Amino acid sequence: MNLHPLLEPGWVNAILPELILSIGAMVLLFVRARGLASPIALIALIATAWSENLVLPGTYFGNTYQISGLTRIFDITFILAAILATLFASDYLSREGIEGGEFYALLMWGTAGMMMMGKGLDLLIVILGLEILSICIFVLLGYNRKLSVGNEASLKYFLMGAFATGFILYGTALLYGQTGSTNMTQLAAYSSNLRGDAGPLTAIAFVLIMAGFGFKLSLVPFHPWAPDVYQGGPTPVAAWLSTAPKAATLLVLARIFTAMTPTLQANSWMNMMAALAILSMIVGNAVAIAQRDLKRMLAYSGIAHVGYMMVALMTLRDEGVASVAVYTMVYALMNIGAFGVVSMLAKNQNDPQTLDDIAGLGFRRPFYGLALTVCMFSLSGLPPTAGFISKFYVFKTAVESGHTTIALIGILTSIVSVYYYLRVVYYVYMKESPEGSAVPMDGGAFATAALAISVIGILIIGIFPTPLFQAAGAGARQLFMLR
Amino acid sequence: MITFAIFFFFAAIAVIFALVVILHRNPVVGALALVASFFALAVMYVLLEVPFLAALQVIVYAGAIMVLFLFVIMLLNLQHQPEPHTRPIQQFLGYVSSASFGIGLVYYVAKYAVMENPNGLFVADARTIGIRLFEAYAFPFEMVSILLLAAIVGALFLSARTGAAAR
Amino acid sequence: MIPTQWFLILSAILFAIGVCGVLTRRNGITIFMSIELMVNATNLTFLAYARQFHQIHGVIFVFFVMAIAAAEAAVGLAIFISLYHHRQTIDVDEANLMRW
Amino acid sequence: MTHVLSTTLWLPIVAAVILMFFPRRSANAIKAVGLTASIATFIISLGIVQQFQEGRAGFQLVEVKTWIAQWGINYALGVDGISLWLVLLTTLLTPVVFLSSWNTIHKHPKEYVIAFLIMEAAMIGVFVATDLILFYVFFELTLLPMYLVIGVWGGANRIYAAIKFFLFTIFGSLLMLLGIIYLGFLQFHYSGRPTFAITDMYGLSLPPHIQAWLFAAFALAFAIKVPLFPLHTWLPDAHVEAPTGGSIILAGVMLKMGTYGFLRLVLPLFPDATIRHANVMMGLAVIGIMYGALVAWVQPDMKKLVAYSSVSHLGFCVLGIFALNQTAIEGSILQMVNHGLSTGALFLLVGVVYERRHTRLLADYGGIAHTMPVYATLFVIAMLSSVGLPGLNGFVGEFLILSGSFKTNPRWTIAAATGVILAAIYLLWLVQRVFYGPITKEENKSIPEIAWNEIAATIPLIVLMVWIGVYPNYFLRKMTPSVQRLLKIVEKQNPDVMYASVRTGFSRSRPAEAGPHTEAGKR
Amino acid sequence: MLNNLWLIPAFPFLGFLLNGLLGKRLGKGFVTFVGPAASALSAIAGTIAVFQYHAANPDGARYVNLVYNWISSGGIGADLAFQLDPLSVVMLMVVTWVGTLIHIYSVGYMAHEEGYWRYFSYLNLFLAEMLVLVLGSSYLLMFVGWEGVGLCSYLLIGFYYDKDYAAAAGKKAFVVNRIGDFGFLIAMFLMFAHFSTVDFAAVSLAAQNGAAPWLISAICLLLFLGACGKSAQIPLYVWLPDAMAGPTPVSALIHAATMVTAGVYMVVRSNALFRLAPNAMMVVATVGALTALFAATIAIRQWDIKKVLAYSTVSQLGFMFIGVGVGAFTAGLFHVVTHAFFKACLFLGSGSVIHAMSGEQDIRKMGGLRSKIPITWWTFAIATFAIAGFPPASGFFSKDEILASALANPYFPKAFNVFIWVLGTVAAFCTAFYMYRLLYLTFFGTFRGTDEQEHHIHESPGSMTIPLLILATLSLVGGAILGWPHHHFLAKWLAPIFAEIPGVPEAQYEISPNLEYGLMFVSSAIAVVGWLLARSRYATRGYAADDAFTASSPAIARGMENKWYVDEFYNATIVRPLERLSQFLWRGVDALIDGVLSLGGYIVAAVGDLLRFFQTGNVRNYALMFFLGVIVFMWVLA
Repeated sequence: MNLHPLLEPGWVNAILPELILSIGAMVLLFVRARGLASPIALIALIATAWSENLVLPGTYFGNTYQISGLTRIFDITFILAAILATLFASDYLSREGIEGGEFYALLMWGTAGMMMMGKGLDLLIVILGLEILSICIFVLLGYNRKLSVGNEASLKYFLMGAFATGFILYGTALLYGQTGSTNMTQLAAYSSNLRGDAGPLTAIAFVLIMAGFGFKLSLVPFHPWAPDVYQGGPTPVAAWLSTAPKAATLLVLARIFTAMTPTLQANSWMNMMAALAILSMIVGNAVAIAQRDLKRMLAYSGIAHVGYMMVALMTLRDEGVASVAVYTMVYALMNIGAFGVVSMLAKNQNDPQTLDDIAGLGFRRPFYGLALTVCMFSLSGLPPTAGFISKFYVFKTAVESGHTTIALIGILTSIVSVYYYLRVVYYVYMKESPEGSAVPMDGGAFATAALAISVIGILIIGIFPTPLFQAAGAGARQLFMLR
Repeated sequence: MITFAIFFFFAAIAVIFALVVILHRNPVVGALALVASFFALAVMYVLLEVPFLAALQVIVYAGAIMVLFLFVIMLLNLQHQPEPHTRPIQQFLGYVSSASFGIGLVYYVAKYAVMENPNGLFVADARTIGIRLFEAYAFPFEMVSILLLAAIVGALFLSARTGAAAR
Repeated sequence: MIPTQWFLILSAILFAIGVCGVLTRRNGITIFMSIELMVNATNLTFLAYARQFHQIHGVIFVFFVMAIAAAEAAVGLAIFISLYHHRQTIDVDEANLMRW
Repeated sequence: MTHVLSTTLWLPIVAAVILMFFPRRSANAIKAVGLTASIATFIISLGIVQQFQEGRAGFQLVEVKTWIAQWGINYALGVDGISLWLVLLTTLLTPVVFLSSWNTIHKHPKEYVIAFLIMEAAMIGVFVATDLILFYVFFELTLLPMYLVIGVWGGANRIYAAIKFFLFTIFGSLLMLLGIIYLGFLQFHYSGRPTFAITDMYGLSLPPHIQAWLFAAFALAFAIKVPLFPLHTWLPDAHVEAPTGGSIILAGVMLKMGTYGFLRLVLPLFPDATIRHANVMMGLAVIGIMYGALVAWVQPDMKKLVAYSSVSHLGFCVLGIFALNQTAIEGSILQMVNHGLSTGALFLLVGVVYERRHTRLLADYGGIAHTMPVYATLFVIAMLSSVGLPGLNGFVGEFLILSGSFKTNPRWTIAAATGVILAAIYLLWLVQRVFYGPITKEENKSIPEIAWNEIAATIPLIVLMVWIGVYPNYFLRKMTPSVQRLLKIVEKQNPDVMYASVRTGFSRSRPAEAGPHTEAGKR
Repeated sequence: MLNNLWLIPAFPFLGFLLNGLLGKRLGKGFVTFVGPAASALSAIAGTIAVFQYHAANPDGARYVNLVYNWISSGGIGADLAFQLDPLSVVMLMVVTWVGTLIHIYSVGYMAHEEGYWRYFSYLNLFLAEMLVLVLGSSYLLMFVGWEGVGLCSYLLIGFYYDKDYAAAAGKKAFVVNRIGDFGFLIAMFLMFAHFSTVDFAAVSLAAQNGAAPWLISAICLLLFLGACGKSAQIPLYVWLPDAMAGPTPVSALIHAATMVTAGVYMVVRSNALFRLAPNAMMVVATVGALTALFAATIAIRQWDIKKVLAYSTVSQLGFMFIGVGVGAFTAGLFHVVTHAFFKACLFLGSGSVIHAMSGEQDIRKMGGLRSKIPITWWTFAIATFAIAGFPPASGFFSKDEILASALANPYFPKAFNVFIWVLGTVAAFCTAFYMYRLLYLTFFGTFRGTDEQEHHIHESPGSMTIPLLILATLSLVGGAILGWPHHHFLAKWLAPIFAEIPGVPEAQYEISPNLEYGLMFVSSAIAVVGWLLARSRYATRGYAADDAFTASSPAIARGMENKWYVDEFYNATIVRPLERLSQFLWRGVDALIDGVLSLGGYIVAAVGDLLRFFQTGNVRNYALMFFLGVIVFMWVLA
């Protein structure tokens, strides 16, 4: 690994968003006034979003850190997720009486971790970013300390996460042994030199790394933590956890796949990813039907969605990466929107938030009902929502790459998914809430604003997707040119 | 020749104490065994010509981290809690799968990771490492600072007692 | 000079033992110790390769891995303490409020 | 107006958005706005007819705006002879729905009106979209409002029906989506230019085995929507549970989206597969005709009866489409409109008594022609239109379909023609059971006569029934070039000599020196 | 007028609209005026048109008046065009004038009915549709009228819709007719498919120009299926007796004089086709003969005055089909005309009787009405005289001509001719018998009804009796005027419609005078025998003879009385099985489809429910799953 002895000029610009986030988070630690925490966090996040404009594309820190159009899109997804989570959390935390700066600080560090993880060209950076993220998640999941479910979620995620990290590390070590580097450019060079003939140790390394990242993505069979953790964790955290980290992980996978494309193609290792994708789509959608707890249901649906995204990624084409970029952003909007509505349920958070709790919501609280409906339809991939356009992109990519059968499986499973998404709409509009026992919805201005952002975002991307497509496409092509 | 003997001796120690970790029912014993195993690994590091990391292994790992473990075990009085038996199927599958995994891994490593010994001296002393760390690896190093800060904040937050009181 | 391969084999054995511990033990801290064992096995591999390649990168990687392990240990142990506060046990099999 | 199609399409949506900000209490104002908007839409849509040029085959009043440039997806609208009347049918039936449900929707009127307006726009969109993706978007967009309409304002078993409706439809349409994607890929593959414009796709000539798969995907979606025989079971449930307005739109327009899809996409895109499977499709259609009729006959529930009759009638449409000749296809298009009018009217009228008696069981009625003579008259007219009495619209459609398909496949046609007998059996049974005979139930003696708004909703339908029945050429003329072009694409056009009229005057005992079949081309 | 032939049906149609839309509001006087006036205007306009037609065109060419192109799509189309030719003229005159008489009659008969306006609007509509039927220039337009009159028949049979039987009878009529229409439709499809037209002239021309024999036979048989439905022939006759549930003038107009003869009109209209298809003609003749006899046997044992007449109508229609079936198209049409006179008269007379009897229709409750309602009696007697076939009444000429043609036609083998003739002759005998039975039971003997009925008996008003008188006159002399043998006005008039077809016998063939006079004698004799037999049995003793017959051969009596159980047979063999099939399709097949489809759903849900339990909540299980996944993939990839 050929590292520069000195930092290049312009490094401040390169890590400006991360800097703003980290510093903002540190500031938050010292904020005593509880009401101020979320506004400060929002300001910091918006500043981060703004600073994305100042970042110059290029590689930094001795070819270990790459900023491109693609990372910018993902950064925006992370920031969006963080903003939405912050907005929902603000109301959630004050309702639970646990408002505090640490929450937002961890959220922002986690976001910074994801950004660095996504930009890392060296597995070292990736793993460090991943670890920052993981630490933040461990704490955030247990943030509501009154909750035994939250504690349990935190424990489960911690044990599984550390276990998975062990695998990633060991895989990386083996890979390092094979390639003599952990840098992706080196990996790419190794891969294209090697052509088909990668030994079993490389395969093992690949499997171990994929298993570790598969854990983060909650791909079947590495998924089982997801429902428990989503259910137990504070709902805004679950919302955030279900979207942004997956996006970051997918970006890392996109990089790894791009780097290793010749090897992957020659050894048809992508069959593994195909199997994971298919399993995820089937298991996620099938089990989601059996769930009555909304968060668990969304967890399984998330498993299925990752399956769809995997379908796009396994095509090993720039279109696939672009569609994943689009999908993750859309998924962040719609999934956090859906979780957001759940987060407003003012009930004992130790109890499951079931479908019954949202019965009659559409007429009780029309906007929330409508927003949830829009999110559900977007999740099920029906036009004119963004969910449709992104799913379309994914399947289009799959078909164009000759993966018609997998696309067919994806379509069939998404038919299944329609059933449980529709069931939510059914509860929202067609089920009368039992008289007097309706769970109150406690949505403040922040949460409502967040929902509005989700809904408007879903519709705008659904109806005018071109700018996002173009940006994603350009970014993805860059990634592939750099290979 | 002596190096081979040292290797095998400490390798055996590392493995045996590792087995003690996972087999002994008392967590205190397990923790101490882990410390022993880490010491053995530190010896390995020396054999691998990275004495600096051997020192770090002893100081940070065996010294700090494992003490933290022991501290927590003591704090929670876990040494008196006998660990109940688990479901046999989990146990069985756990042993079988990890054994097969280990055998497979060893097999592949033994078969495919055949390498000639490198020539020359591997310089990985504290000075070299330090220079690289603060020049080329300055950015990851800063990332670690965030990592640790987050961990500190998180650990403080989580272990505070307020949560349990209001359960 | 001891062949790199031998270190790798040792590392593999230790890693497998660590995995075995995770899978077979109920005590959360023991599980976590097993994970530490896995991480250390990783470190051994890195160092073995680093010496093989005469690359300082592997060594520095291990350095960072140690930092990661420390951070995880801090947070992890805090979680166990919190778990103990909630349940008076750190038997992870007891933590099954959420399932199905 | 140059953007008459867009105006027609977006006006209901604009109205719906405006209505979202209305207070929920002002039910009458909301209904009034809904009605006004839908009537305005109808009037604007008359402009489409007025600007439509007869004799042109391709899309007219075309509007194209780039939508997703990189995939060649456009916001492209246009009408041709195939879609023209379906657009009008949609814009006509929506105000009819609002009128007929003026006094009957007490639960959440705001959402009701909004749902129908969005549905109207989506349905118009289906018929005017000339881009495959746009078509699909509108095709699916109709689902949500209808799902809500059935599920929220429906009958006792509405949830089951709504979910069944949705799942059936989505099953087909998602598979079609895959087909669309694949088609777009092939289009790109062959032409090197990404496009989803339907007219561009017409130029594709795909290898037969690919056609077969794509045909299966598309035909399945549309067959479910129509619905064709073994896939029809969602329809009775959906109809029975839907509120009156929902049934009208569902039967009147939504089912046509399936038959329209066959015409617009399946036939021209997959001509080989179409020709190869035409017999199967005709067979299914014929089975549907007889099956629907027979099952309708034994229904104890009025709405279910009419619902099964829809299965039967739509079977005629599909039969005509796959007969693949000018007459049958024109008849089929006309029959789509006819069915919308007559079955729409029947559902409307069934709803009238349902609102008064809250039962749809035939056994609960009897002799109400006594208490509701005007209502009975209107019902009988709608029934006769549905039965296919010459002079009313149903006959023209069925006749053209059958006489056209007879040329292609006499056997199936003869079987299908039994549907004509069966239609008389079940519909007359319905009328006899409900309207005739002595009044046996006390409640029926005081049942109030049909109200002004319901009459006003029915009258336009009846006027059109008569109009189409008496002067169908006005409607047929505008279709002809488009259907000819369609058949040319399918490459199955029989060189049909155009029918020529007889001429006024004497002819000698050896008549028809200038017989109809000698004088070609005159219309 | 000739250029506005459409006005002829338009007048009654306008009447329909006026009566239907305004009749209820504007009251009875308005309806009384509009209804008959519309009919009369139509009759007058028709007459003018006929005169103009004849003046412009003495040699009987076809005149077509195109109104507009009705349907036109691809090669298939039809015009709204009316035509006049000798055949149309005959039908036009019968329909409009008889129709007008019956309209007038109805003013009296229906005077006290609640749905007066409704009645007249239906009746006007009927007339309009009937005129479309007879004036239409193509099969399709004919079909329009065909179905239209079917509709009116349905509406008028079900006029008393609050009576279950009336509503059921209306439906039955419509459905049975639809079965026939099915044949008609298919026939038209065949024409379109092979001739590309349904214009009468063009079709017959195309048929003559070398169309395949099977095709022509098929078309003819299918058309005849339609005729069977409309004209109540075996096997589709069952609706007509039930149709008597309608008001009596309706029975007279629709179910005796005009609509039911549409089938005959159609066959005559298609004479070129039929003549090219002797097989089909044979079928027609056979069906006609069987129907004539079969219905006659049933008529013998009916107690309802209108039922007797209904079966008589079926029987007479059978005669007409014998006529057209054996190629004696003129004779068949002749019988249509005469039948229109006498059967209308009979029905109207029976209406008058029922009117007098305060609605009583059972002849067992009548008797001795001769003196109480003399005009009715006289007209009824004349009409009976005519239908029984006594010379020189109209029925004699037409029936005799039919039977003579049956025996002497050049189309079929001798044996067949004899067979048809025998059947026809027996049926003619039965006709005389049951008609006189009816006459005696009704008008002779002693009154058998209640005192109250007796008290109310009164002669009908002028509006009813005048049509009776006119029709009776026509029944008496109409035959002689129109069809005196060898000075056959009708034959001459109709000659132009029968095209000469090479190799096919002429449509108007000669019968040797000897045979003819011989047969005339036989006919007369049969009528006399029938009359005498009836007289001996019923003239004085009431219906005691029938009771005796019941006692002596109960099976036959019950069979005849119950119409040979044909309805029951149809019910058991067609209706019930079909209904059971439908139930099976609904509850069986539909449920099966739903079951299979939802099974897929259940399987998915069950799989989901099953997989759910892998989610044990135990994090170590999760780790194991994770690890097993790793091992599997390692195994596969490495």
